[in-house]
Amino acid sequence: MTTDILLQTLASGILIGLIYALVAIGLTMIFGVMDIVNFAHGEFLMLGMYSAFWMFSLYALDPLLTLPLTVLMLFAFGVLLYKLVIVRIVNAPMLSQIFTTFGIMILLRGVAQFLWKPDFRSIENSSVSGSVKLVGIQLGTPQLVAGLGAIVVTGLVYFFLNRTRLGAALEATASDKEAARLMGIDSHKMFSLAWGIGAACAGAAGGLLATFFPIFPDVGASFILLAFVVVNLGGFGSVTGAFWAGILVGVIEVMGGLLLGPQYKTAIVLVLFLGVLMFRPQGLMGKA
Amino acid sequence: QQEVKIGVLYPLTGPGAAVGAELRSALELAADIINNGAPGVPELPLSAGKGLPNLKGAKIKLVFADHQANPQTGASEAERLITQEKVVALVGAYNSAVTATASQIAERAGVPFLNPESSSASLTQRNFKWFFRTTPHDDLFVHNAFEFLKELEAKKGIKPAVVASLNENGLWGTETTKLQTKLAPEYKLNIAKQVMYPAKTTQLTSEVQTLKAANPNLVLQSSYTADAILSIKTYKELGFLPDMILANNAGFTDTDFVKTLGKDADYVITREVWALDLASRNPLIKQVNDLFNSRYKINFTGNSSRTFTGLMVMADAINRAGSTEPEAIRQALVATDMPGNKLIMPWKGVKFDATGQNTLGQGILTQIIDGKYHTVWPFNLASREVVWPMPKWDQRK
Amino acid sequence: MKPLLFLLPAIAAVLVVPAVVDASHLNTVILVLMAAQLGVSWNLVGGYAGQVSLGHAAFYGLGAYTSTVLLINFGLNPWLGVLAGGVVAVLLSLAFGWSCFRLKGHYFAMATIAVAELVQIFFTEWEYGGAAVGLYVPMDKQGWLWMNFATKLPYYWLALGLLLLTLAANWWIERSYLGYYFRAIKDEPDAARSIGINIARYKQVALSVSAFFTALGGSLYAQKELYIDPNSVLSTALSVKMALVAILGGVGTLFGPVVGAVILTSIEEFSRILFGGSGRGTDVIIYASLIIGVAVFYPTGILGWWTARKERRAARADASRQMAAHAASASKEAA
Amino acid sequence: MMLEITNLKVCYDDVLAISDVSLKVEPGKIVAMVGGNGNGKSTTLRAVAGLNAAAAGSISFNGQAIHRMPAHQRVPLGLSLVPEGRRLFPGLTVLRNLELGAYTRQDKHEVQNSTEEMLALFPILKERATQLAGTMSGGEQQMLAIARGLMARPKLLMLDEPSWGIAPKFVTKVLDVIQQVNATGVSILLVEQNLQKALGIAHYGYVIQTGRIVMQGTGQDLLNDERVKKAYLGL
Amino acid sequence: MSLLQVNQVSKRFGGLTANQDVSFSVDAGTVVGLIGPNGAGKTTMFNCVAGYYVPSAGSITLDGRSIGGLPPEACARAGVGRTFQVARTFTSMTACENVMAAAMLLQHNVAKARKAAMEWLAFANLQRFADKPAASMTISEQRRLAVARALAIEPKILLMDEVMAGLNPSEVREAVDVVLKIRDRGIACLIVEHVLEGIMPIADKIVVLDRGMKIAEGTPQQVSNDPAVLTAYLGD
Ligand SMILES: Nc1ncnc2c1ncn2[C@@H]1O[C@H](COP(=O)(O)OP(=O)(O)OP(=O)(O)O)[C@@H](O)[C@H]1O
Ligand SMILES: Nc1ncnc2c1ncn2[C@@H]1O[C@H](COP(=O)(O)OP(=O)(O)OP(=O)(O)O)[C@@H](O)[C@H]1O
Ligand SMILES: CC(C)C[C@H](N)C(=O)O
Ligand SMILES: [Mg+2]
Ligand SMILES: [Mg+2]
Repeated sequence: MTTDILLQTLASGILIGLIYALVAIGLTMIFGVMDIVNFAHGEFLMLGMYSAFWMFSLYALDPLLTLPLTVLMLFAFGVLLYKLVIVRIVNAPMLSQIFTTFGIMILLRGVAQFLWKPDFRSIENSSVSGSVKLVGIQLGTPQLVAGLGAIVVTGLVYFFLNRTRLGAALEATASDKEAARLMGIDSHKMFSLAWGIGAACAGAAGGLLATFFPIFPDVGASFILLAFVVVNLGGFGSVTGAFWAGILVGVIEVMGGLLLGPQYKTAIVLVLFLGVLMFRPQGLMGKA
Repeated sequence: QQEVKIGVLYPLTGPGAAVGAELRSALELAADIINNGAPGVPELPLSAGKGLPNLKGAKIKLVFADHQANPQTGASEAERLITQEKVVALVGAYNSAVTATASQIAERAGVPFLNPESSSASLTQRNFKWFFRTTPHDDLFVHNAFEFLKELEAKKGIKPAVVASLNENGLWGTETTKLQTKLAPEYKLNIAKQVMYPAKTTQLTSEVQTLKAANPNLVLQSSYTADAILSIKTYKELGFLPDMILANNAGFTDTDFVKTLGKDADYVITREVWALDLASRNPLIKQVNDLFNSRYKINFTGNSSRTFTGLMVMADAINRAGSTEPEAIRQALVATDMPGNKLIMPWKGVKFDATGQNTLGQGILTQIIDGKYHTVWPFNLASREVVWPMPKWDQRK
Repeated sequence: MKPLLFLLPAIAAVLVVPAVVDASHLNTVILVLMAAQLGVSWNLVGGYAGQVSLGHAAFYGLGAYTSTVLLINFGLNPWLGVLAGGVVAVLLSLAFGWSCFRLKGHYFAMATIAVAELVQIFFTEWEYGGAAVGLYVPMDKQGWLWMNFATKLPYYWLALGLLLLTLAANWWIERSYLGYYFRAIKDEPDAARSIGINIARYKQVALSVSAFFTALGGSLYAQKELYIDPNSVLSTALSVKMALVAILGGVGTLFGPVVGAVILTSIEEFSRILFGGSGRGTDVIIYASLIIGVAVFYPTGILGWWTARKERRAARADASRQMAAHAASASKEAA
Repeated sequence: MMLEITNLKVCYDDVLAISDVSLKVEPGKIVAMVGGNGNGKSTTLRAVAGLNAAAAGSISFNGQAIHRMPAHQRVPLGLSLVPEGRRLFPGLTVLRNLELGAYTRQDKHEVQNSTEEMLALFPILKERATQLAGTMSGGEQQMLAIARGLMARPKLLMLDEPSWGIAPKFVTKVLDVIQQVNATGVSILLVEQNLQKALGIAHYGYVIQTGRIVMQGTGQDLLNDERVKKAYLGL
Repeated sequence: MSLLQVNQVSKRFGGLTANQDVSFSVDAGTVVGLIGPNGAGKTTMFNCVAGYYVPSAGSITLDGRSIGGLPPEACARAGVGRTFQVARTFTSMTACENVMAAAMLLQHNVAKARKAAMEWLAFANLQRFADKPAASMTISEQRRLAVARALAIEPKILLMDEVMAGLNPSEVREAVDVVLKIRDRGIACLIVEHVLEGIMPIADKIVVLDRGMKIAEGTPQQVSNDPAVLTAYLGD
């Protein structure tokens, strides 16, 4: 095994890790604010991918161009989903919340198949195809762009949460929604915001992913386990945690697969994950 | 007028739904041809449109069931089709794991089960009395691939020095890997690296890098659709390409494969059981495909053509049985001897051995050129010469 | 008197069902019984002890694999194989508990998914256990001795017996000190420790018993469907389903999972049977909409909702009685 | 009238918590509400703040009926509740907690000054400005809760047992603070168990029993009332 | 030899020292008050004794047996009962079941545990709640329930953290009576309390903490006249 290959693999790992991070940030956001694990998060990603796909195939609009639109649409979708369904289970036991989002996951897959057929789609020859060579490392342009996009979105979310008044209100609602109401914070607004942003992040990931990953109704299933691992590893509710954990998982998966055999790559990630929790039960950056 | 109910089990939702939808179309076409006839396919058995003549023109009625690629669901649905829908026979179920459980129900109930497209070799090693399979299984397919390499060497002097494999790690990929390991020495092939990966993966970087490190001339590959597409994209991204990719059907023959990858799909050789260009030898192929295409705007694939054939064989047997009695149908199936020219497959025919396996089936190899599948092996059926090696990524226009 | 009122019709139904339904409906009933048994098993640790496991498929699969591997490779009688499966699952549950019990809430739930996925990966790669290709349970030896039948009826009795056994175990545990300990751990773990409850130990007890019974369910599956592979007996979807059954009926109640199994299986079967053939995913849409509906409108499960309703009525009556009494005494004071 | 509650009735699910409460707070006054455990004091305050819905009766604030208004809209009107059990944001720092207290305020530039004021009023908070609220001791947390309530610049400040869990030295301090706040024109509705101290500083007081007001009068009157002495002071 | 012996115990959280070299003892059958300003480290000390924190330094013995660093359940078995600042009732159970769960430490038999539980409920004057859901009780009732629950493990020493907070003077009196009844059963009490009316009259000894350190120890009389205690805690 040459250093060449190792470096190349490392770079690919970081890029895919950034995508994991982006998917996970939306998930951790919803969790952090509402204590709800959104099993349908992979399906948000799927919707983001389809949004990019349809705008591309119907109007020949480039996925990168339509990314803001995809993000907006998913934001609206998240808010809508909150207002229609989630609002009713805000105070329900954790188990029935799991149950609900699990149902939404199945529902969205069904709806996607119903509307768009179970076919595998993809976007070819968007503005970001091909690959570039950087200091001897060859990287797919779509992956590179997606990685950069992930960094930008993470930065925006981080800024929003930590530097804005709304972000503070979101955190307050997250920690005690009744007390937040006493501060004059409309908790329902915060919850819809969390779902909106959460879905928007998944949408962004979907839009970016659509440039190089096949699009089909069940595509969320491929990402959800890793997204859970990332959220958990980073610490439920921690955006920065999800960011670093995403990269870590990407790198471990790819390097582990290379060094120990690809059939074990998921196992390696899972073992690492359980190992970390053994020493830090609250995840890398979670609150105790 | 009488109706003959046949239960069909396919994955209509969930991960296998894309294939399921195609198979469903193929079955509908087959039933429609039998029931209502179709112009221009006189050679096709039962195509006169009179239903099943020996059963007073009884029509075929298909009862669809969705097994969701879940073996337990498959078994339950088989049970239901038999007891409630009172189907006289079952056809299905694509996924080998589901075929395994569903056929077991049929076996216990004493209802014929015809499997047109599951490729797990073990299915016909169970000594079942009521189970029949028209498609060749993985054992033969692996043989075919190696046979091809042997003949290629004899004919053109091409011999891949280093061979590697990239197989998904589910039932099918695992079985294929095992067979490859077993058969390679017989063909004096040395498989330098065997890579297996989870089909639901999000990236194939480590897999491709592993392959790259082994630097093979030939990659034997078994992938489903999403991962097949992802693998080619990753090859290209990481600048990897062996002299040849010898793929094993499934993802590589999915309609979406070429559609998605366009030119990047070119030059891949894949194992198939059907190709449109075989029409020059068997006019039936084009005739029936035209019907299919005019209806569903897609061509047959190896999967849908096999399913089509499966139903035709079943219908033929019921007709010959002249009865809907299970035992009569079973005996008719056992007695099946359909010549190749009555099929839309490049097979010598359909004839079952004691285990229920069709002994006259055969695989072919096709190469994708300009987005079309061209038969390149067996050499006597080939419509084109093999292009070997594939041009490197940067040498393609 | 009152329990008898429920018990008699139940016994009657149980005896009558196999006589009046056809094989396919009987099969559906068996699926209900099997799902109920899993829900009841899961409930022990997920409901009573409040440790939400989403990795129970690992125990199920281990049960299925143990009895099958022993049968195929050593010709071991499945009745013994089933027990062996239970024991192996208990062993796994020790590792499970060891690695996950220090985690709380969602962390625990996610970690159980991870452990179960690891078990699935192991079985996917494990040559001796058939790897991804799976294992066929031989059909040659049939009858009660070999727990293998050509007809559905014996499976009905098996599934029913197993469910009753599991219910009986739960019933006993619920009423013993273990039941109190489990609930204490679920409600307030810190307070539970303050009264001398070793929460790690008792969580483990709950998990191990639960694992044992789950494994029995897995072995039954293998004997019934005669083919197992990692996908069908070890998938996370299966783990989630076990939890769903319990949640739908009402967690932490003896019969909740039974109710849940009836409802979930009915929804599943009917939506698929009625709409599955269409091939457009309609069945999935209907199935999902229904379970979302139940989750949203009956967040504590059907049985939970029912008992809460009863309790609320009682409390209301109680409160108004108290208020009236207070009012009376107050007016007396004023006078 | 600053606050006027008329015939208020509140239920938890279906269980009646208070059946008939009427009380008034005049502008600039300290009004105390006392009563035994579980008699409905907290419930009354929560209903005024909007955390519990009124099943019957009305609540008006500065002449405006507010009992149908969501809780978060009542805050900008000038209504602030320091709840029972403090209810801080444990994962946020002391400063962030204070900032959130001023969430609805429009005069953003003034918020910084208010924060300084609070840190001056409660020196212990100044020492711990960047500590997470959840890791402070009980009493420290109570200080923060009061300070956070004041950050909204309320017209009416409701305090639910502010001396709960506070060292004696600070109890006096807290009551002083309450009086100081009141002196700046803020009306106070105070729920306390520490009867003597509460009624001692109150202009007017109410006694609540099993969900209804059973007695009212000036603080001194109530303290001197025989029934109060007997039932609540154990004299 | 005292029942509970705390020797030079320190507890640090990161950089913060919550307890520093604290030593004191509690004799069998006595009531000892632990007081001090907010943040003095009382709850922390409490948690060290009850096994919820592992002391950073020092030793704790009960009846001559070292319990420092043992987990809570082991401390409970060794004879340390405790209550919490917030009640932490088992909300899915009735009042009686709450106490039964504790009584089961001594015997696993359900019927016997119920009998014992009813006795403890009567002791805490809560019989009428026996079959009511504990969740429906008020905060102060729940706190009383927590005392009954802690007693049901028949501890040698009972640790109570601010059980009298939020009680009005006459309720404080009732609570004091309960403490005396507990003491009369031979159970030592270590009480953290700010409500001085509830502790000063009955304590055999008062230990005063300030900023993690012990600043005074003695009879209630002695400490309330101690100038250090006056400035740090009582105020003037
Ligand atoms: N969340 C709740 N659910 C059900 N009932 C409740 C709830 N909170 C309070 N109650 C009931 O409402 C009544 C009034 O309670 P409230 O808390 O208002 O009393 P309080 O006077 O503030 O008592 P305390 O002095 O203990 O704080 C009590 O009977 C109590 O049991
Ligand atoms: N888990 C923890 N992490 C960090 N600091 C802590 C932790 N627990 C307590 N502290 C700090 O230790 C000090 C002592 O806290 P402790 O709760 O023991 O005080 P206390 O005497 O019980 O006060 P109060 O009377 O207000 O309850 C406080 O400054 C507190 O902030
Ligand atoms: C993996 C399966 C889809 C393979 C298919 N049954 C075939 O024979 O090619
Ligand atoms: Mg109160
Ligand atoms: Mg304290």
